[in-house]
Amino acid sequence: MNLLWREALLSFRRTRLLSVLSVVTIAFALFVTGLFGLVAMNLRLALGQLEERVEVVAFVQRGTPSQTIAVATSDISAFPEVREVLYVSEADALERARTELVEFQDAYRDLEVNPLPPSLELKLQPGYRDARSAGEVAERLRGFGFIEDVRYGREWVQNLDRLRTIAGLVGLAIGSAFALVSMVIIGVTIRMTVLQRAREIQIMRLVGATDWFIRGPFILEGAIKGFLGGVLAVALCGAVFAAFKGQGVGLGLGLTFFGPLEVLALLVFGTLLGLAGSVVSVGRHLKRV
Amino acid sequence: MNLLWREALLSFRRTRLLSVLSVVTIAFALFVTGLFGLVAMNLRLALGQLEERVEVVAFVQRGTPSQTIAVATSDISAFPEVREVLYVSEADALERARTELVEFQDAYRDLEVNPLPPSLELKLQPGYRDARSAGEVAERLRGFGFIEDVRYGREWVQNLDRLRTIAGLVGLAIGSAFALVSMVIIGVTIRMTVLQRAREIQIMRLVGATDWFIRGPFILEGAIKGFLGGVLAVALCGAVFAAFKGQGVGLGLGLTFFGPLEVLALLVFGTLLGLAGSVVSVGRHLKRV
Amino acid sequence: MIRFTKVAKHYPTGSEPALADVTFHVGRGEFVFLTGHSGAGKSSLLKLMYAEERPSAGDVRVSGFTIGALTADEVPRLRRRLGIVFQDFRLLEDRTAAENIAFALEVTGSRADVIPARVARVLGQVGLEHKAGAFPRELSGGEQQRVAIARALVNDPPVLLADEPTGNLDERATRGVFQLLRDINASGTVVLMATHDLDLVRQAGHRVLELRDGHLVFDSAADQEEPA
Amino acid sequence: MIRFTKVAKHYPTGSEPALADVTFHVGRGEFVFLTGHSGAGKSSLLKLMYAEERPSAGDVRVSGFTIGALTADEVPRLRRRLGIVFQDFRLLEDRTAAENIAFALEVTGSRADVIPARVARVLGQVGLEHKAGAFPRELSGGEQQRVAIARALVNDPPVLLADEPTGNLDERATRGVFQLLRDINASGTVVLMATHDLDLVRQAGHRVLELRDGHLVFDSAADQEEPA
Ligand SMILES: Nc1ncnc2c1ncn2[C@@H]1O[C@H](COP(=O)(O)OP(=O)(O)OP(=O)(O)O)[C@@H](O)[C@H]1O
Ligand SMILES: Nc1ncnc2c1ncn2[C@@H]1O[C@H](COP(=O)(O)OP(=O)(O)OP(=O)(O)O)[C@@H](O)[C@H]1O
Ligand SMILES: [Mg+2]
Ligand SMILES: [Mg+2]
Repeated sequence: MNLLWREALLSFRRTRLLSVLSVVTIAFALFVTGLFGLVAMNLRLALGQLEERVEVVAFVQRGTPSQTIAVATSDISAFPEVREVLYVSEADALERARTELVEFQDAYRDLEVNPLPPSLELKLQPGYRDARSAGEVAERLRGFGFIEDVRYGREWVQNLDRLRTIAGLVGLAIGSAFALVSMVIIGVTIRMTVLQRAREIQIMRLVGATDWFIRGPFILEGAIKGFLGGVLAVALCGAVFAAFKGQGVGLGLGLTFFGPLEVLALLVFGTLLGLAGSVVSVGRHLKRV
Repeated sequence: MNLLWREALLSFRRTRLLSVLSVVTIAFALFVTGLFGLVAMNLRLALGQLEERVEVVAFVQRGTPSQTIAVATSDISAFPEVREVLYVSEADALERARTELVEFQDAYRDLEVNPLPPSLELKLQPGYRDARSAGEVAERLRGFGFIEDVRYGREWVQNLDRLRTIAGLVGLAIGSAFALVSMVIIGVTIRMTVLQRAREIQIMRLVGATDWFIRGPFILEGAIKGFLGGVLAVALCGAVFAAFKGQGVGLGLGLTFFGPLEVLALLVFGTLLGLAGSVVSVGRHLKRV
Repeated sequence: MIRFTKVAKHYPTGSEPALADVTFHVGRGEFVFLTGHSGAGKSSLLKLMYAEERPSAGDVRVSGFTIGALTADEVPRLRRRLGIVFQDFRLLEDRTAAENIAFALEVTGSRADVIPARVARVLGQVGLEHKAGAFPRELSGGEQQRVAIARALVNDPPVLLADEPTGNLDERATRGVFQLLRDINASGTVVLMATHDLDLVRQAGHRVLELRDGHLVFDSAADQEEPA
Repeated sequence: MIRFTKVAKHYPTGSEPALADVTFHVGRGEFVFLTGHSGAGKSSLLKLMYAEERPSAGDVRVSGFTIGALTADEVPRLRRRLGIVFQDFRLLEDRTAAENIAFALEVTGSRADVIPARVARVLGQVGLEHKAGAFPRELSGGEQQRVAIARALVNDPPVLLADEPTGNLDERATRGVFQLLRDINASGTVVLMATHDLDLVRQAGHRVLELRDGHLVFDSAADQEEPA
């Protein structure tokens, strides 16, 4: 065991350049993966915020007694899809239009009759924020007599659906492309280490070293390099994140970094990558030396 | 000359694995750079489209004679900052509100008085699409007697300004980071080639080869590898672009690929990278062998 | 200990066979010289014994192992029972002389505390105590050769194969190394030594095997009774 | 052609100097043996001549070049005037025997059409026509050594330095190579040959330089008049 560690560290010391290259390569691969992870994570969070805005609006007939509305509101609140129901009176609607629709501020300022109807605004539960659920809720709302019309921004909800699908697909594509590239680079690096030491390995064999004796230090070394690569990758991600965070605040984007679990995952992933790469390529190459 | 090419190709054949790694590394670096270039290019085009939407809106007093407006329109058209002036009558404004503001369709349907004022909409010339120019134009418009109010979406324009700055900064940061990483990887790869051939180089020297004789094939080989890397990078960019283009169409994004000039630039850049890398590292390392 | 039966060796790129129809037997405690012109097949014969090459035909048995049928696991076990001096030394370039020798002990799982003493002993036997810390590139040709010899000896192997172990040594060093091999042989180790030094062969009076173009053309023990 | 004046060589990691106060002169057309025990400094002396190492003190002149003051440009020019047989052969591993020899010609800018004939000639001289297409790892020790010798000869160099060129050769091949070196010497080339083969040295009757622990302890031409 002691010997194994000594040999692994010796080999580090003796092929310093290649070792550094391996660590950098693994770090680079994990860094790219990590960056994508960060983007995906923040995209997911951002989508979550967008999704929260998926709502169904039911326009209420003018003059509906407030008690009817109150009863209906509690009925609607009981729908499994619905998280929250908000009653927006005529006055509220006008007020909101004045503040939110800047371009028409002047227009609304001078009105003598309020053209805006009162409405019920429904926010949906997390699992139901899609076009189908919103449609079903709208259908049920139309059953209430005092409800004039229901809108749920069909297009908006459908766009959101599509965005989510595309983000998923693109994410998957980029993620697997980079994973593949990482694996190739790591494999090549390790194979080159083995090649560079072909003579050494040959000599070890000639003096009676078993395959596992030769393999051990390589594998341990691979794992160490993978771990170091992971550490470096986390540091790089942190640095890039910090840089972007500064910019992002100006844009009003709230960016989030990895939690300890994600960091651990990255380190474990790096170690496994180094380990797997060295096991595979040492095994494959040793047969040929 | 003949000998030079033969030696360069020989060395390719004889260190096939390392050669492939070098090409792949250069390709990867250029690919990343190329991808960033594509994103930057498309971002610039998209920003161009956004910028076109920077406009100044002047609300016209009701009842202003159409002749006054016509004269003013031609005056305003002569402003150096202004590209286009569009008169939107009361009726046009209402029509537009009905189609564009879905949520308020019902509200506008029942109106008996038109609450919307007529307006002049100005599009600005490309060089003047920023907060300062828009502000100045707005100031001048306020000088016209029949203009009630001028809006130019100060925030919108300022946001665009900021977005452009940030895109530039982020682009610069990512671009130089990747350029650096590419250079490091290429340098390390070439240095490793030299290291791997240290014994060979030593022997060549011992039988009387001059430094340039030894250097020549390395440098030629570096250039060839760089060129091949460039070709591969363009192919990879093309593949990724094709994949995204399919997705992008669904999103309504019109994505654009490199023109022949950019492709040529990428190839030349690759060749130069390979050339520079080999010249520097062969030169540096030969001193030590 | 070593038995060759109608052994042939063809290299894939070679037109002539490197060995053809070689049959001989080396028993316990023997000291055997292997001679022959350059390219006669001496190194090929030794390579078969330590399983760097496999026979193309015939049967090679070394110390109980059948080389032609050796599994991957058995190769290291065979080699740990052999001490080998390679014609081209085969020293690990990034280890010092002492580390090269120690490595042969570590590989066989020797206890770490006995290693330094044993390394020092064999370095002394080949007269290189003062070069223990030198890397191969810092050693003269003869010094490298002696490190290779020391490495082969350090395990006290039952069989010692030495391929031209004195090619880079002066007369005195040659005599020293030869005396060392004889001492080891006297303590029971089988020694097989390929050499061009015919003076040495003639003076020593040990058994001689001579190869010519891959054929065993002379065995000074041919008329002796072969042990079972 | 070659003049050493009070030359010393200290390696950075060596405790003892490899060469100390070495002074001698080799004139046109001479054939000189360099002898001495293993580690005496023979290879170091030759390395100084072809500028692989620089002298720590004293003055080394070879064929008009002053080694201690050689610029980077002059090193290849010096080496093109020398044929060198290295103790460890130094063949390019990824080139065949013929390509290794041809390379020495290409380096000096020989015309491509004369190369094959000259390569074939020297391969014939060392008896390896049939191994022209073999890679070094496919050659026996002695065959590699002869390729190294052929490479040193192919340029018809004015000075030939051979470091232990017969260490891996049998008696007949040794005599062949030695005769080759004598023929070349007869045609005007200065030959300096480091060797342990004292039989050869005694029989040949050429000038002998003997090193011991880095000191020149014997020069069979010491009492002759030294040419200016
Ligand atoms: N790997 C190989 N591939 C092809 N031919 C080989 C290989 N190894 C050896 N040979 C050839 O086999 C023959 C015998 O080689 P071997 O090394 O056994 O000779 P040797 O008796 O040890 O010679 P030397 O005294 O010169 O070392 C030689 O002609 C050699 O060229
Ligand atoms: N690069 C080096 N660094 C340190 N010491 C060295 C180096 N090269 C040679 N030496 C030492 O210098 C001394 C002379 O070495 P050299 O190679 O000249 O001997 P040699 O006469 O050629 O011996 P051999 O006959 O064994 O080849 C030896 O003790 C050797 O260990
Ligand atoms: Mg041999
Ligand atoms: Mg020497």
